[in-house]
Amino acid sequence: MPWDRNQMAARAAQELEDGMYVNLGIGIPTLVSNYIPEGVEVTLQSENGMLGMGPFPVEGSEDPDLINAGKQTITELPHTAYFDSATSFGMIRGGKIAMAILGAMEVAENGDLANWMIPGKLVKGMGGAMDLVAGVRRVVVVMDHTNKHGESKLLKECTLPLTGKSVVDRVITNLGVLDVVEGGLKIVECADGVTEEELRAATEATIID
Amino acid sequence: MPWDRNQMAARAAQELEDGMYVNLGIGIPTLVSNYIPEGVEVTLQSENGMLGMGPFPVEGSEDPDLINAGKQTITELPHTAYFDSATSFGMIRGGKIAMAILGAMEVAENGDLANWMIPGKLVKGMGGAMDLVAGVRRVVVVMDHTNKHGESKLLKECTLPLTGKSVVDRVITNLGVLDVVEGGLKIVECADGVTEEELRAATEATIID
Amino acid sequence: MKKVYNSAAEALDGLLFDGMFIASGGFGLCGIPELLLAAIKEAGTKDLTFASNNAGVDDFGIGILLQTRQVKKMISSYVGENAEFMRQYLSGELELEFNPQGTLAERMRAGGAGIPGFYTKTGYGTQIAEGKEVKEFNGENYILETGLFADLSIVKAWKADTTGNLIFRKTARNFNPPAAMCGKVCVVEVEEIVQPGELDPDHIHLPGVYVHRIIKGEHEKRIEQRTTRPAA
Amino acid sequence: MKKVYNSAAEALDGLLFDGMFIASGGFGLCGIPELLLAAIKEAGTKDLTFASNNAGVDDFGIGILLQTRQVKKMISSYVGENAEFMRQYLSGELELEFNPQGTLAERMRAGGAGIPGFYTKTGYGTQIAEGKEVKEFNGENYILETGLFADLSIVKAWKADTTGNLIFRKTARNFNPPAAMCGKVCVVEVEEIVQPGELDPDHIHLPGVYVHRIIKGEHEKRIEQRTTRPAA
Repeated sequence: MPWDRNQMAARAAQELEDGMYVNLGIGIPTLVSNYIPEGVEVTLQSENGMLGMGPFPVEGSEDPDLINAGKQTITELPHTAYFDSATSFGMIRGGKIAMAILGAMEVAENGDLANWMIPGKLVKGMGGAMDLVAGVRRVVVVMDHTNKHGESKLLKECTLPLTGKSVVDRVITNLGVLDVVEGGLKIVECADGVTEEELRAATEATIID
Repeated sequence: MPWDRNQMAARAAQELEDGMYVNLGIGIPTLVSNYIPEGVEVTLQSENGMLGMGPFPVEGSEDPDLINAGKQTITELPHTAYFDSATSFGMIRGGKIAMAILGAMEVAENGDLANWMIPGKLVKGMGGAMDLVAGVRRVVVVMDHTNKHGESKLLKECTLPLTGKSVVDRVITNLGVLDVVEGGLKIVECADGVTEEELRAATEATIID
Repeated sequence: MKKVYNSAAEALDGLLFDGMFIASGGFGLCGIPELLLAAIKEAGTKDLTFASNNAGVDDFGIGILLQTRQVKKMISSYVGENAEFMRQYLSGELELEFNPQGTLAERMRAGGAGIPGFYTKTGYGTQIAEGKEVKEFNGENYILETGLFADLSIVKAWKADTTGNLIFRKTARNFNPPAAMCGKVCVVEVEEIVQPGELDPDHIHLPGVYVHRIIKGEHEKRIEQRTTRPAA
Repeated sequence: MKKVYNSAAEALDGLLFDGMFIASGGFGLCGIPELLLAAIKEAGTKDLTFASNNAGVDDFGIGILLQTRQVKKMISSYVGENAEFMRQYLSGELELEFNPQGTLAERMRAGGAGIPGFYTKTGYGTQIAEGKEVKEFNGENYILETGLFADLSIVKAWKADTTGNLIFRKTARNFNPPAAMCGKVCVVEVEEIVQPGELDPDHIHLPGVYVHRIIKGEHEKRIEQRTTRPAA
């Protein structure tokens, strides 16, 4: 049985290592913070200018001066630090953030990533996504393996405008985990009850043995 | 009678306007702060990371964490702000500092400035001088009109390696005040008791009428 | 040298002109110069180009200047929360230049720091790189981005002293310091003005040299997405 | 993730190698990582390249590594206070690359911010520009300078919390933040280590993400030029 959103987030949380500075995208990646393994301390970066992002505030204690990159009210932690946007993206671009866990529309077998626009549809902008995929040391994508028409989102080449070129290191889908390697994707594991054949059948991208 | 060091500094202080942010070089320019006209408030920048530089401390209150760009112990003022060196030179390069008053070895009639090295002699480095002359909005040089051999330091072309190209706006010497204008230097005023002929005679650079 | 003004309108007096380029601080609705934006609406200045990470919402932030058609062009990274924006953009009434968020912040900081161009890998190989110079450093490709030089910076800070030293609060800092740096003139709205000496010189986020005019005002500080958790 | 170490030697363990490139904070003798420099002397690491605004004095700061001939090259803006430096330089034992002070600071900041190159007018038309690319922006000429990427950053701060958030004191901040940013690994010496929560998140000058190892130690903090005025 394929993983659900929470199982995908829990699997993504296994990517975290103690001491890591991590940026979590919106959607499923945000759920990752619910599954951080015991004994692992990570510091969450919010690219609008904060390290050490805490949980949502309890009602009545929301602070308009304290939001995350998704514009949601949040809280600070004892080790929180604030800084401006130029500094924030300096640390992203400079490779100081160990990992970004992001959603995607398409991933290509060479690590190309598309997650910011669909031509002809409303274009809202890339926000910080292009900076994150270009700058952080490791990019993990969490997304459904196929779109709502059952077509693979792991492609030989992206069809949508790119967010970054050859930037993805690992993809976690509802069917399993794949790494971007020389020549294509390599299966790391299948979701519980998903066979390698099923995963291969759902994948357009070249799978390397 | 030519101006002495203190008279040159006093004349340079007349360049200051209320509200200006100013960087003073070492030597005679440092003395300028003793002659700031009444009613004029200026904020002194020290390029090692401070705006609002105060006077030397009284003995016993020196702070090793509080020095100026000449490495001298100084004090802070109520409106002082500290920042790092990248920010400091960001504001210099970005034209946020209204004026620099600097010493020089040579000034050419096109505004070229040489004040950081003499080939064959010990070279100590340019420090922040190249950034200052390139970045601040107005560069005023304070120096003796001639060298110890009686030769003009206001030249058609600098003979020494440049600190900056076409950067000087005004020169205040012991003989008078000259502006760098299209085609050469223009006499603004002569020191008390110095005739225009004496000033011209001591100047190699083209003087424009 | 008096930097403190009595109102947003007074602080902007003589600085506004049609077709000008304004850099604005803020992220979403957090830390935006809401009073100065309202005063620009009142002034009716037209054909504005804004460098601002977002475009506000329909009735708050830069959105209020879209309603009055005062904006000609936006340089932004994300404009998703604004229906009027989308309508004007899709109908061709409004120009839009998308910049990656970090590139936008760095372009502002660069303009303020006298850096007319810098290389970044952000956007290499994407639409954003089209028409931009590519240069290789250490075997990797980077694109040339340019510094932004605005006619006016409008900024929201928490506290200022009367000489313009600024302190921001929490994530309301965001784009405000880089936006402040890149303008020829910088006008700041704050919640509190204090005397010199009341701010610790080591705590100042933006020194007064960047700040030309200051007003104190009452801020709505609207929350865009109020998210909470159950009390423990 | 433990960042606090017991001594400078322990904090540098495994990080030093001959021929490495070290970026150091400090201006003159103010805010220099004196304990880490002393530990590098003890370790005997050779052929070092240092990016540091100054070279210390004969018996303090980087000067102590010049005495032991551990330095191969300096990237500095001003080296005037060091006789041994001059002797080695003039005899050809030591390489020296002069950078304008602001260019050096910006090169460090750029390296830390993932910017491999930027344009500046500083030094255009001077010796410093020789061999460097020139580009015109808006009718003015600028030269291309590159970001610095060091193997190790050594930094002196005033206080750290155990997660590496740093606070500097007065003009001892200087090159320390940009130097900290441009190293693959950053080791910091401080006068006081506090627990998370003891530093106000709005007062932190350099967030812990830049800091890998921290030691607390006793600092001499030598004054280079003691200047005073008469008591009033």
